[in-house]
Amino acid sequence: MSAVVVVTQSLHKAVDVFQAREQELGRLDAAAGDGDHGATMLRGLRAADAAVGGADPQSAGDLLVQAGEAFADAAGGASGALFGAFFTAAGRKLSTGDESAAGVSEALRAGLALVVKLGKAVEGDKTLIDALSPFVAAFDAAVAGGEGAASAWHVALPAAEKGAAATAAMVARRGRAARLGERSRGGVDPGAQSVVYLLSAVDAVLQESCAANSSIL
Amino acid sequence: MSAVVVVTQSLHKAVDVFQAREQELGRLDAAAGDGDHGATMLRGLRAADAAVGGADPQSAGDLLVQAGEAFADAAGGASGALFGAFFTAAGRKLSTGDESAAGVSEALRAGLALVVKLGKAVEGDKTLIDALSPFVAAFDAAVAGGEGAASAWHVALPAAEKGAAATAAMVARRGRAARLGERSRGGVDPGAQSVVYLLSAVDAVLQESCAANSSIL
Amino acid sequence: MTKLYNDPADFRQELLDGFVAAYSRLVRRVPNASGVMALGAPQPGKVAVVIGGGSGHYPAFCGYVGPGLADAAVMGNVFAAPSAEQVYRVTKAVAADRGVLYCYGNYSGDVLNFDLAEERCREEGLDVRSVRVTDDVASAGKGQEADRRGVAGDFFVFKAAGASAVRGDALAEVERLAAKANQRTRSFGVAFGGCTLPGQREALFHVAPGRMELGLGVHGEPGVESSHMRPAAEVANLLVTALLADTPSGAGGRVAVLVNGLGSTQYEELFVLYKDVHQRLLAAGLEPFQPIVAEAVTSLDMAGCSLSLLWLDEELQPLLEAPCRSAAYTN
Amino acid sequence: MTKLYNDPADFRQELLDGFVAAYSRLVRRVPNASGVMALGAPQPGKVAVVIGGGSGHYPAFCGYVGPGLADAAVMGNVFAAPSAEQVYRVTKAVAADRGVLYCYGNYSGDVLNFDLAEERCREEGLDVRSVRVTDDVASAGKGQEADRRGVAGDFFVFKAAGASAVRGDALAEVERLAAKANQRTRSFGVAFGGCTLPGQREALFHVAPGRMELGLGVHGEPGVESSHMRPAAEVANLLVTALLADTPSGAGGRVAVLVNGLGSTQYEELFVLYKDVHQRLLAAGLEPFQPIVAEAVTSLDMAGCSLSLLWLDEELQPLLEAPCRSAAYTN
Ligand SMILES: Nc1ncnc2c1ncn2[C@@H]1O[C@H](COP(=O)(O)OP(=O)(O)O)[C@@H](O)[C@H]1O
Ligand SMILES: Nc1ncnc2c1ncn2[C@@H]1O[C@H](COP(=O)(O)OP(=O)(O)O)[C@@H](O)[C@H]1O
Ligand SMILES: [Mg+2]
Ligand SMILES: [Mg+2]
Ligand SMILES: [Mg+2]
Ligand SMILES: [Mg+2]
Repeated sequence: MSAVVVVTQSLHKAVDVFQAREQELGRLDAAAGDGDHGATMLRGLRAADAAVGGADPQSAGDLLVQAGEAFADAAGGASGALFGAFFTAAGRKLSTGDESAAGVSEALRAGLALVVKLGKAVEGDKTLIDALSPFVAAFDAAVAGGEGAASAWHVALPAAEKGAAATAAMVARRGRAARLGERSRGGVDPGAQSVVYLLSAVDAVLQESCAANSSIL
Repeated sequence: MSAVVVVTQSLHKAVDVFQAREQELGRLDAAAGDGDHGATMLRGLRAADAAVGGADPQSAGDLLVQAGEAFADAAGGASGALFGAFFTAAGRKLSTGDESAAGVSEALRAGLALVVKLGKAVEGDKTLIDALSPFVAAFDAAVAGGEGAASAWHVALPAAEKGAAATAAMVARRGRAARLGERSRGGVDPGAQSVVYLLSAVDAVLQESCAANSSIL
Repeated sequence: MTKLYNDPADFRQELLDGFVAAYSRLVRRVPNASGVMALGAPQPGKVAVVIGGGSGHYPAFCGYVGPGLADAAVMGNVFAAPSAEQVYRVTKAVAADRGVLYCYGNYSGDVLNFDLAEERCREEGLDVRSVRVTDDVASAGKGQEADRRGVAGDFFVFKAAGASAVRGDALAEVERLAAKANQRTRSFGVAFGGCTLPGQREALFHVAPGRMELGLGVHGEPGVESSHMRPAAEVANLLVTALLADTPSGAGGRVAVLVNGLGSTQYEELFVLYKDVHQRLLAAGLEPFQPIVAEAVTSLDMAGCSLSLLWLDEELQPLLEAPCRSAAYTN
Repeated sequence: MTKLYNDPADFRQELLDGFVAAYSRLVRRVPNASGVMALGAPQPGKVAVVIGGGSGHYPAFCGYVGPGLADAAVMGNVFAAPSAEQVYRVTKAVAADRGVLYCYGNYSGDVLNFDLAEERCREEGLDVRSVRVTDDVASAGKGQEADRRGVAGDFFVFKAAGASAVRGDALAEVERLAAKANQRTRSFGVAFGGCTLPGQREALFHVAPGRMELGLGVHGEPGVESSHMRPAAEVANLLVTALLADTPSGAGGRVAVLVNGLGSTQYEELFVLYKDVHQRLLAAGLEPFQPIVAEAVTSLDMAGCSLSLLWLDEELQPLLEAPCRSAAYTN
C-alpha cells in the first residue's frame, strides 16, 4: 500500500468513524462548549475526503495539503483551523522530505508545531494538544527505537488515548471552555477525543495494510 | 337586606367564585379561544367590586352602572364589553324604574337587549347569550307567576345552567371560536359558564338574605 | 414560557412603562390611559391613526407608533382587547383637526370596544372611521372575507394608513387606502408549539412533537388542520399555495411580502423558509417587492410563522415605500 | 427547537440564500464565498468593515450589513466560525483603497480564522486590522478583559466602526474608535432555557424548571452560576449590579443601553425587565442614552436575555447616533 493510498483510505475511514461518533463528540462539546464539534469534524472530513478523492494521484504530502485546506474551509471553527493546519503543515513537510518513518515523524512534528503556534495551547490546557503532543513524542521515540512507521503508529496510539482521557481531570485554559474555570473540569475535551479517533482511523488502515503484507510504511 | 347590599355582596361573592374558577374558565377558553377568559372576568370583577366598595351608598341601579363601567374598563376583551354593558344597562333601567321583582325583570331584559344589540349573537351561536337569555326568560315567567325576586332568581337559575351545558354541543358562530367551525364543538362556552357562576353568586347572596328573613327583594 | 415578570396582574402596566422609558425619543404614555402616543401627536392638519389590541404581539401594537406610522396605540391586557374607555381616552389625546382612523385586527373583543369608542366620539362630533384587518385566510372562506381575523397583515395596513395620513390625506382617503391595503392582503400561518400567558404554568395549547398546526390564530386559537411536520420547502409551498388560491380581485403581479415569526421560531429558520417562498412566488409569475423577514406580529413565545402577501398597485406601493420611524420599524 | 429546515447540512447555505433573496435591496451574496456584502461595496475612499462569525445569531451578523454599518459579513455554519479561506475571499471582495477592519466576537475559532486571513491579506499588501469584541463580564475577571468573549456588545462595536468608516476616517482611526467602543462596553446575560442545533433532537443544555443560569454564553456555553428563577425586578437588579461593578475606566455618566433577547424570550418580557433596569441606572446616577430593547444578537431559540452598557463620551455618542441602514437595524 502506497503512502498515497494510506492517506486516501485513512480519510475515507475517518469519515465512517466520525459519522458514528458525531453525536458523542457533540455531547462532549456541549458539556462546556457549544456542541458543534462532532458536526464540524464530520463536515471537514467529508470535504477532505471529497477533495482527495477527486484529485489525480500525487504524493501523499500534496494530498495531505489538499485535505488540510479542504478540511479547514469546510469545517470552520477552532478545530477547522487547527486540524486543517495540522494536515497542511504535515503534508508540506512530507512532500519536501521523504516518506520513511523518520520522514513521517518529521511531518507529524511540523503539524504539531503549527497547531501550537496558532492555538498557543500547551499540554495541560485541556485541548487537542493533550492527545496530539504525547502521540507525536511516542511516535518519535518508537521510530528512534527502530520501528517502522506502521508499527510506531500502533505503539504510539495509547499515548494519545491516555492524553485524551487525562483531559477529563483538567481545567480548560484555551478555547470556548476556558471561560468556565472549575466548571470545565469533568468531561473529556472533544478535540482531544477527535485526535484519538483520527489517529485510530489511520492505525486501522495501517494495520490492514500490514496484514496484507505491504511495505512502504 | 337592601338592594344596594345585594349588589355589593354579590360582587364580593363573585370575586371569590371567579378566583376559584379562573383556571377552569381559562381552560374552557383555551379549547377554542385564547385562554384569557378567567383572568379577564376576575380582573373585571375585582375592579367592579373595588369601584362599588368605595362609592357612597346610592341606589342599586347606580351601583350597577358604576360596576359595569369599572368591569368593562378593567376587563377589556369581548366579555369586558358585553358583561360590562349588561351591568350598565340593567343598572340604568333599575335606577329609573323600581326595585320590585317586576323592576328587576325589566332591568335584566334591558341588560340582555344591549348585549344582543352589541354582540349580535342569537341563541345557538355558542355564546354567553345561550345561558343569559333562557335565564332572563325563566325569571320573567316566574315573576309573572307571582314569585318574588329572590325566589324567581333561584327558580330561573337551572335554565342558565342548562343553557350553558347545551353550548358544548354547539358550533360557535360568534367570537373568537367562530373561526373554528366544526372544531369548536365539544367544549362548554366560557362566557356562558361565567354567566352561570355570576348568577349563582347572586343567588347565594339572595338565599342567605332570605334565610335571614329580610324583605326588599 | 413567560419567565420575566413580577406580579402577572401588573404585566401590561409594567411593559408599557418599560417601553415608554426605553423609547422616550419616539413616544410618551397617554396620560391616564393604557396607551402610547407619538411625541408629535396631536398633529394639526393630519388624520390621527390609532391602532391597538391586546398585549403579547409586540411589535404590534406600540412598536408601530411614530412618524409615518400610527399616532397612538391602545394596549389591552395580554390577549384582551383594550376597553372602550381606554380607546376613547387615547383617541381624545391624539385627535387633531382632520379626524381619526382606527385600525385593528378583526376580533369580537376589539370590534366591540373600538365600536363603542367610535360611537362615543361621533356623539361628541369627532369624525372617527374604522378599518378592521381581515387577512387570515384560514379563519373564514372566500366570500366571507369580512369575517376573517387580522394577523400579521396588520403591519401592511398600518403602514399604508400611516403613510397616507402623514402626507396630509383626508380621513376618507386614509380610510379608503387602508381598506384597500386590507382588501389586498392575505396571510396564512403555521404553528409548531404553544405559548404561555404570564403567570401560567401550562401552555395555551400544545403541538405534538413531529406535528404542526395549519391556520392557527395568533392567540392560540386552534388551527383549521393538523399535519405532520414537513421540511421547510414544503411548508413554503403550502403557505404560498394557500395564499395564491385566495388571490384578491384586481391583483397585479407585484406583491409586498412579509415572513413573520411568531416568537420562538428563529430568524434563521425564517430565511430558510423564505428561500423557497421567493422561488415559488417567482415561479407563479409574481414579483416580490421589498420582502420583510422579521417578527412583525408575535404571539408571546409561540413557535411558528406566517406568510403575508399584499398585492400592490400604483397607489399602495408608494405608501409602503414611504419613510417612517418607530421603535420596531424604521424605513 | 429548530423546526424549519431541509437538510441540516444545507442550513447555512439556505439561510444565506433566503436572506439575500429577501434583502436584495441592501445586500448581495459575495461571489464564491459564504458571505454577504453591501450593494455599494467596495466603496473607494472608505475603510471596509468586515464582521462575521458562526450562524445562529441573527441579526448578527448578516443583518448588520449596509450603509453606515458593515460592508460585509462572513457567515460560518451554525455556531462555527467561518474558515480563514472564506474570511479572505470576503475581504478581497469588499476591500477598497483605505484598508479593512475586522470586527468579531472573541472566540478561539474566530480568532484563529480571522487571524489567518488577516495574515494572508497583509502578505498581499492589504492593510487589515482587527478589533475583537470582549464585552461579556461573566467570561473572565477584571484585569483579564482581553480574554472575555463577545456577546451582544457586538452591536455597539459594529455600529461605532461602521459610522466611523462611512464618514471617511482612516483605518487607524476606525480601529481606535471600535476598540474604544469595545473597551467601554460591558454585557451580562441570563438564560432560562436551552437552544437546539438544526437537525438535533436534544437541546444543547437544559435549564431546570424554576431555575436560571447566570453568565451563560450565546452558544450555550454553561453559565458561571446557577440560581433559582427570580422576579423580573430582581433579574434587572442583578444585571445592572454585575455591569456597574465592572465599570470601565474613564467612564462618564451617559450610557448607551441594549436589552437583548436571545430568541424565545418575548419582547414584552424584555420591556418589563427594562422598566427596572432604567430605574436602577437612574438611581446609580447614569443617564440611559437611546436604549434599544430588541433581539440584536440571538442564540437560536435560547430563552434568556442580556444587558449591555456602553459608557459614552463625546467621540462615541455621535457614532451611535449616526444614520445607518441594514436589514435588521436602520437609524
Ligand atoms: N487555542 C486552541 N489550541 C488548541 N486547541 C484548541 C484551541 N481552541 C480550541 N481548541 C480545540 O478545539 C476543540 C473545539 O472544537 P470545535 O467545537 O470544533 O470548535 P469551536 O470551539 O469553534 O466550536 C476543543 O475541544 C479544543 O480541543
Ligand atoms: N359577539 C358576541 N356576542 C355574545 N357573546 C360573545 C360575543 N363574542 C364573544 N362572546 C363571549 O365572550 C366569551 C369570550 O370572552 P373572553 O375570552 O373574555 O374574550 P376574548 O374573546 O376577547 O378573549 C365567549 O365565550 C362568548 O361567550
Ligand atoms: Mg464547538
Ligand atoms: Mg378569550
Ligand atoms: Mg382575549
Ligand atoms: Mg463552534
